[in-house]
Amino acid sequence: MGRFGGALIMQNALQIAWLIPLFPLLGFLINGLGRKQLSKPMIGVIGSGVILASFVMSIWVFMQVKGGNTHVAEYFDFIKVGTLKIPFAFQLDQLSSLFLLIITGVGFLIHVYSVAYMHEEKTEHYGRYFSYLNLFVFSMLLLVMGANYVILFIGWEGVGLCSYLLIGYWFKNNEYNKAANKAFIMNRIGDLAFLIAIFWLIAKVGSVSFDTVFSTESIGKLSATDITVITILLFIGATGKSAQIPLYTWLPDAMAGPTPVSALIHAATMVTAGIYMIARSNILYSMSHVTMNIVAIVGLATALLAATIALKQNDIKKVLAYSTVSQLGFMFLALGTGAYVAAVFHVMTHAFFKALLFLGSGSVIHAMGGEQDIRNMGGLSKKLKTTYWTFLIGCIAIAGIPPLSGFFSKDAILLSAFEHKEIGIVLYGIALFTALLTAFYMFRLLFITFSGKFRGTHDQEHHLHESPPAMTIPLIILAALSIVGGFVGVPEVLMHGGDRIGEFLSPVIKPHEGAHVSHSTEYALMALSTGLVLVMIIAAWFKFRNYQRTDATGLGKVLENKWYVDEFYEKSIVSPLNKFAGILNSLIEKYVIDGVVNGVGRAVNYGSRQLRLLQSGQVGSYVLLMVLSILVVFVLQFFLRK
Amino acid sequence: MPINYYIFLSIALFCIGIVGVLTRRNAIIIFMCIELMLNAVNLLLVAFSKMHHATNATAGTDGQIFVFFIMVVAAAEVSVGLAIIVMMYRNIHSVDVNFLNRLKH
Amino acid sequence: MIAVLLILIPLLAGLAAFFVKNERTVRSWALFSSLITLAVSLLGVAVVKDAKYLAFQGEWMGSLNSSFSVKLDGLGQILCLLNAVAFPVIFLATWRSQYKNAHNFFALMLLTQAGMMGVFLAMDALLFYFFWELALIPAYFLCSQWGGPKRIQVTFKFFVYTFLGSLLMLVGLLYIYFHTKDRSFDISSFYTATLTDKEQTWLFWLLFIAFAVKMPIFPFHTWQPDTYEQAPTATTMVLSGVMVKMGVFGLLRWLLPVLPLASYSWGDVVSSMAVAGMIYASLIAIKQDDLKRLVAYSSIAHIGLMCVAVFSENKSGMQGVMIQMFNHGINIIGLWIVVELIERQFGTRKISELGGLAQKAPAMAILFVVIALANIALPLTNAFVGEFLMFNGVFGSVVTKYNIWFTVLAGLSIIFAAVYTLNMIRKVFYGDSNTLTSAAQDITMNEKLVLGIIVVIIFWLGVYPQSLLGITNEFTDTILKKIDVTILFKKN
Amino acid sequence: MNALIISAVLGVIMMFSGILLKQKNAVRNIATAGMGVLLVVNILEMYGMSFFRINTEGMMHFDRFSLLFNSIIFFSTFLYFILSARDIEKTGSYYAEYFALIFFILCGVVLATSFESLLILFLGIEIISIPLYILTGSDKKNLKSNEASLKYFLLGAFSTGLMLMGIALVYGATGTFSTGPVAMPDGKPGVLLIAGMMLLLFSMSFKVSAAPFHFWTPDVYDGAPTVFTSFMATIIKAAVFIAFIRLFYELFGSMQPQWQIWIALITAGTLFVGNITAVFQQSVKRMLAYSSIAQAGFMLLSIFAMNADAKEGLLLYAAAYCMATIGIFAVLIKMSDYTFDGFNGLAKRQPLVAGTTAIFLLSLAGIPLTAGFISKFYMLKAALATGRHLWLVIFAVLMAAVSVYYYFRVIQAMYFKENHEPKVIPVSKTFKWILAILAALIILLGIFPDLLLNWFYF
Amino acid sequence: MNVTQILFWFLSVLALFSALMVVTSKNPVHSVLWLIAAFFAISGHYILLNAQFLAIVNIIVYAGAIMVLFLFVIMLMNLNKSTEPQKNKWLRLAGAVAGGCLLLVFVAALKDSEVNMRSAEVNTGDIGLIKNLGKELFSTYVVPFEISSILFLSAMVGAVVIGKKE
Repeated sequence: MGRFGGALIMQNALQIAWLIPLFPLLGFLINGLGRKQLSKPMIGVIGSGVILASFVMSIWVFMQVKGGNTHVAEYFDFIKVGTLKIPFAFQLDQLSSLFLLIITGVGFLIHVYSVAYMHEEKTEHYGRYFSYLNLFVFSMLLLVMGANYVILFIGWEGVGLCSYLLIGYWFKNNEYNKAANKAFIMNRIGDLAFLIAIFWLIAKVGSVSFDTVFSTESIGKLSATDITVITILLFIGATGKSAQIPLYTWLPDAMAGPTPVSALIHAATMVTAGIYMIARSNILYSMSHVTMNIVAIVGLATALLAATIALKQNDIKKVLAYSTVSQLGFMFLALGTGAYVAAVFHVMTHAFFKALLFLGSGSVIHAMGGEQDIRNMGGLSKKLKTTYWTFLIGCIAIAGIPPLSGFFSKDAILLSAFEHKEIGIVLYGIALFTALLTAFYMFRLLFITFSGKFRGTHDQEHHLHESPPAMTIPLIILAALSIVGGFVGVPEVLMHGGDRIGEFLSPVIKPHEGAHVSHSTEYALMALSTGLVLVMIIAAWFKFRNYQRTDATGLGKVLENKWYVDEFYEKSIVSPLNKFAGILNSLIEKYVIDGVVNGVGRAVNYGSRQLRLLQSGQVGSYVLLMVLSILVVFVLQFFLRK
Repeated sequence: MPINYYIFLSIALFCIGIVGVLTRRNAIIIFMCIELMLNAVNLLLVAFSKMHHATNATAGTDGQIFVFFIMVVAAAEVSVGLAIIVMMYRNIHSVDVNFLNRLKH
Repeated sequence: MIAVLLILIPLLAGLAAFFVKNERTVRSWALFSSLITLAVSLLGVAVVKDAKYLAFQGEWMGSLNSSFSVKLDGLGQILCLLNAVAFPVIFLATWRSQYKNAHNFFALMLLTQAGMMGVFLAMDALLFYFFWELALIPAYFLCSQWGGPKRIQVTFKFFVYTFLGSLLMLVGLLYIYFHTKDRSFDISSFYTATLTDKEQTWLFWLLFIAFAVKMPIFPFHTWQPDTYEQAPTATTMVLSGVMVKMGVFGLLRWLLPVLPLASYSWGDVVSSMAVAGMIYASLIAIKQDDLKRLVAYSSIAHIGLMCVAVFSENKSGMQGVMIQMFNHGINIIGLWIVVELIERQFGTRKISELGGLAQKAPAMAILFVVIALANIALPLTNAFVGEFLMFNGVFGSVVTKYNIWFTVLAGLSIIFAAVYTLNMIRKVFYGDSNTLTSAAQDITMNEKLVLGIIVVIIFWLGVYPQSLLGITNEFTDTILKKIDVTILFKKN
Repeated sequence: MNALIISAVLGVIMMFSGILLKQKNAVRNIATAGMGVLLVVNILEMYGMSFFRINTEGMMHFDRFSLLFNSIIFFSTFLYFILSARDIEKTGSYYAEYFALIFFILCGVVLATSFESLLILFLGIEIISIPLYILTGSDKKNLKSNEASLKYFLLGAFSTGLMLMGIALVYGATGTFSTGPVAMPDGKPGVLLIAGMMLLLFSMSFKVSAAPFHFWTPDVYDGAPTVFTSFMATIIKAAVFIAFIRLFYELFGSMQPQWQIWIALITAGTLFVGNITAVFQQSVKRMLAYSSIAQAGFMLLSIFAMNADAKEGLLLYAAAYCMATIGIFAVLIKMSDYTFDGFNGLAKRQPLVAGTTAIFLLSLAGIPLTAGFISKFYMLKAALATGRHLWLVIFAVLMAAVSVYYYFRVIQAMYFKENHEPKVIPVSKTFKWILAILAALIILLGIFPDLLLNWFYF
Repeated sequence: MNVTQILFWFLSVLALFSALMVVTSKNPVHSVLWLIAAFFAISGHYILLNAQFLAIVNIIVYAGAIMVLFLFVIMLMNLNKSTEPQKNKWLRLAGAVAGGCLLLVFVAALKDSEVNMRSAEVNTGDIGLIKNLGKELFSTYVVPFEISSILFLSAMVGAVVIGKKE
């Protein structure tokens, strides 16, 4: 890469964009190999420093891209077989650069946060943690920078691996390891679909590079069915990574990992990979109406299901997890209704406030000495001021109260749902309902946790304290972002030219054409949603202001047990498969396959034992047998052979 | 005499010999039956030699010479065979072949 | 000349080793000679390009028109390289494991290597058969001499099974020999043999069974798990790392080009068997409690994929098989090494009795996890490239109507692979340590070194597979030309 | 002719040496030396140096094939003497006579390999058989030996009867005893001829112990003194095979359509009986008896095939089979008990002996790099070359796989099993060396069969 | 029906009958005697076929020497009374049936053989004369004649080795 070395002086960031993933990789190597030698602060500095470095690079790149010059950099041929050529190439355009910012930016904050959050860990585990985290960022960057599906897939599985490693970070705990396995395997199911989609593309188009695939002449090679199948397969892949029905159950379990990890991987970045991938292939998707509807419906269904479950969860992180699933559902709804921009926009805002909320919960857990059950909390607002306020901002943002970020993105999604040609009103209705549920359970969480009186043990109580600045500062920054983050996508009706993000992304995402509604309707919808949300919040306030623990019953119990989906999977898929494998192992293999082989051997032995009895030792019988055989041969030869 | 008569006669003798081998247990008698078989062959050979002689004046002698050799061999065989039988008799005081069943399977 | 050296060095070294009574010396001698072999093979692969150094043809059995002709072509290069890399690694890895009368052990190991080299290099059917057996005999003795308690019966089953297969193959080869234009065993005349469709069919099965037993393909696999379980681990490494490749190799060099029509018309049947085997083996692997058996079944699954890819008969699939043969060899040897280390330390291979090794032996844990992940074809590890290409080949195959089904069903085995591999990692390395493993020691320097080498290879080939794909590119083109169905059908 | 006369003379010499010389070594050395001489003169005759000008017109015909084959036989016998001569002396007090008989048998072998008239064939077979009856019974106190000899004698005489009847019928049909191709006036053979051919086929099958005429073999081989079993199972069997192949190639060659199918069936049957029955044997000696039947089955393929390959193949096979089997028997004789367990842990006590034995067994099993493989290979090749009855080839191959089963039981015993009461086996240095040389020869022949075959043509 | 034919039939019947008696008679000595009778019958056939030499040799060698040898042995083992215990009935039956079938098959097969038109001329021709045969024997067949000496040598040695008491 000599020519890139020279590029450092030359002022074009795009030429040296390969540095962006390289920094985290270096961080991973240093922290990973030197985790025994390096001191904790050292590790922390390296871990966060490399991310900061790539964040700076990303800003630089973003500026360049904003300046209008995008770039595809090919480095070497990853795979070159016959006509199939898969280069190791990065694509730097509006979409990827935006994601770069989110990943590195939020990632940096979370790294900083982790420095304090994880400080009790033993040094080498501390190093392990940061190396994993860096590796994750590396893979995530690969994912968004990759200029073709294969590189994307590499990142795709890479992040899956890191999430596996980080969920199982406390590997002594077997439950955590199980959760980790679950996450990886469920992702694998999706990945298989993804792979098949890639093969399909190769078979039909002969290439996997984005610019080739999306070019009109290769689109021409694809029949309508091809496109539908490919897009559906890709979407299945996305459901695995972005925790949609039916593959969402791993995400709540993934909360086994350290809280910052949940914030980074299972809220802000990795789980949005699916949205990124679909947004990236928006050209294909826009061409298959069927897939679009499937995406929309699945997304909405997920949003609703997760929201309902979130209503009754008592683990602070579980609530957030389900809310994440639900929010992701919203994003897919947006994708399905063609509002790719809205989806990406929501990815961004969601990254801000969900990261904020997770980190906040982390700070709470930190203060509570590892306690996660909100029923044992309450009245924390007095002790944890910063945490409380930032958390509150997060809640408002996610609930979608103007003018916080959540409002704009969610509003865009609701609007796009409303504008859906056939079933717009239905989609909108359910989406709105879900949004209201969101508001309700978020504030339930808030009130149960922070208001009322403390319900925990005594030593927990006097041990309560605000987290160190290393943790609070990121909270504050994220809170600020959650407040202002929305202004990059103000709808046209409120401010002319306010939809900056839309314009910015327009080169990669063609603005979606829906049945544009009149401004008045738009105002009405906004007002409606905002109003109802406020109602919900108040309801929550009255219900949970000073919460007393009560056991859930009826529907509540069902919800508390997450609609028994896990149990259903266990019963319907896992255990039958296990039984089947057992049968194969203990019956088929042993008695059929092996039995046949050994049977032949035994048959030979048996034949031997019988045949030797012919050797009776009697001369008479020998002669008799000889004569008889002579007789037979003569008869055959002379009378039966012609 | 038609040659077939001789063929049938000697075949008959031959088969009687075989039957003897099959039905008797006394080693000596079995051996005698084998001798009978040989003689059947001899008779057949002589008959054939005459038959061939009829068509071709130079042919035929070889058949009778062969018979001569068969007798020679038979004599040698008998000497050895009886020696073996006697040895057997010395050891187990019987010439019954059914007692020959130490070796089997 | 290089080709001959590749056979001669291990052969002579092995024979010499019989007479070295001192254990220490014989160890180093074996390592030394295998390193030389490695150097020579690297020479043959990377440096020497002139055909006249790579090929050799000597007079032998003139009355049969069979000559001692060996050649180092693309396929040969990649497999000889694997063979040459495998043995030093194995010797290093088992440096500390004890064998009674070691000189015989190492001698036989080297002889096995020589035999396999011969198989990969032979350009003459009879010679090929010779080496095919020559590789088998020492392996037989190794397993039944130094193996586990049930070794004798198990190994004998293995031997008879493969021997029967190879005898059938011999009949097939002879029959083809009689239908070559110039009554010769030379491979070129085999490629031009004139055989009717019917003849090809049963010849195909005669040959295929031999290779299927070797690979092994479901349902001919029963010898394999038992043998791997019973054999001394060093030998298991050889068997699973290199020797099973003989089966795939046989398909590529002696089956498809010689009997293209039958390969085309029976490809579907074979592929179905292989795919069924993949799922079957993966499911059974989930149920295994013995590390060796688990790895054995996973190996069956992987080989099955190679078989399917071979019968996809297209560039991507073929290249995938080529590179995967190498990768699978490296990865599975790595797995065995760790299994060996575990067994040597704790005296058990039972997954249920182990646990929590990661705390006590982090280095081992990390290296093993990397290798295991390579085994389940995670991107940026070597196996990913191979499996990607193979799946792609199967999917894009034009010789079968069921390509999509094969891809999907075979794809299931990827998921199952994740299941059993991760479960194994979880149960062996994660969790809390028990009485047995609480006293665990981490691995020593040279073991780190060996596993390190393997890991480096894994990542190198995972990031830059072209370095291998380049070698076999030409070969695959030629073989594909030979078996191009469209041309064949034009011919008759 | 050299060989015939010299061996007859040697036989007489041995008879007298028994009376004149008192110490056994002298006798043995004379016999061995004589054997060497016999080998040399025969090889000389191959190069056209015949010492005796005797007109054997129409009776015998010493061609390359028979001479080369005789050399193989003599060579094997030579090895046999070196390896097992001492054990011959152990069987009974008439050691000189035993040697004499062996030399007479060799005369018979010469006749059987180079006959040109059915009379000579008959005499040859008889000269082979009659002394064998004696040798089988030579361990006079041993009831098994007696029984074996009597069984052999009765059944042998019976088969001689069949053979003579066959000859007579053939004579009736053709009017001559010479083994020129039979004249068939109207294209196809008459019933007389066919019947005669059949009877000859049966009697020859009996002599080479092919199923279903094999019954005598296990009992006789088992009962006879092991040292003579070795001789019978190798040299005699091979010799009779040459007689067999000559008879059917030269006399009945034109009648192949009539007999090929029967030979095929007999071959299959022999392979089946030999291999399958051998599997369950407990005594190595008896196992080897059955294995000799199995090997005969493979040799029968050469008669089935009836082409040049088959002749070459039979030469190779005879050499390979004789060497390997003589070697194994030589080791077996030294063993104190003949069961498989007797071999347990031999590799520990006698590594060299065990190693060579392993090579012999591998050769018999037909593993590549041994002569056994290449000879089996030639047989299969010959059989395939006919293009008919391919099932037979497949079947033969399957049976070869079965044979691995019982041969490897010995190897397993020697190498992988422990012996609890290790008995020392007395073997001299020279014995070991001869074994090693024998093994080396087998390997050499296995890699370069042309060394032998070129002699056939050059 | 001339005298030769009568003789032929008589001798044939005699041969067959005495052969049957050999097989069936209980007492070994009787079997021997019947066998001798059979041999005489066969010798008669030889004479009928003008094979005087063979006829004489047959009587001298077989009836004279061999059979006497048999007789001696039987006497020596004093088997003269019918000591032979009965063989398994079925086995004997099977043997008899098998032999009979063989006879049938042979006859059926050979009844229209390639030579069935031809005949063996009786009481003419001189090839059977000792002069003629002698010439042949010592000219053409001298090699086998000499070889048969080897046979006798080995038989002699064998008889000694086996027969001699130690």
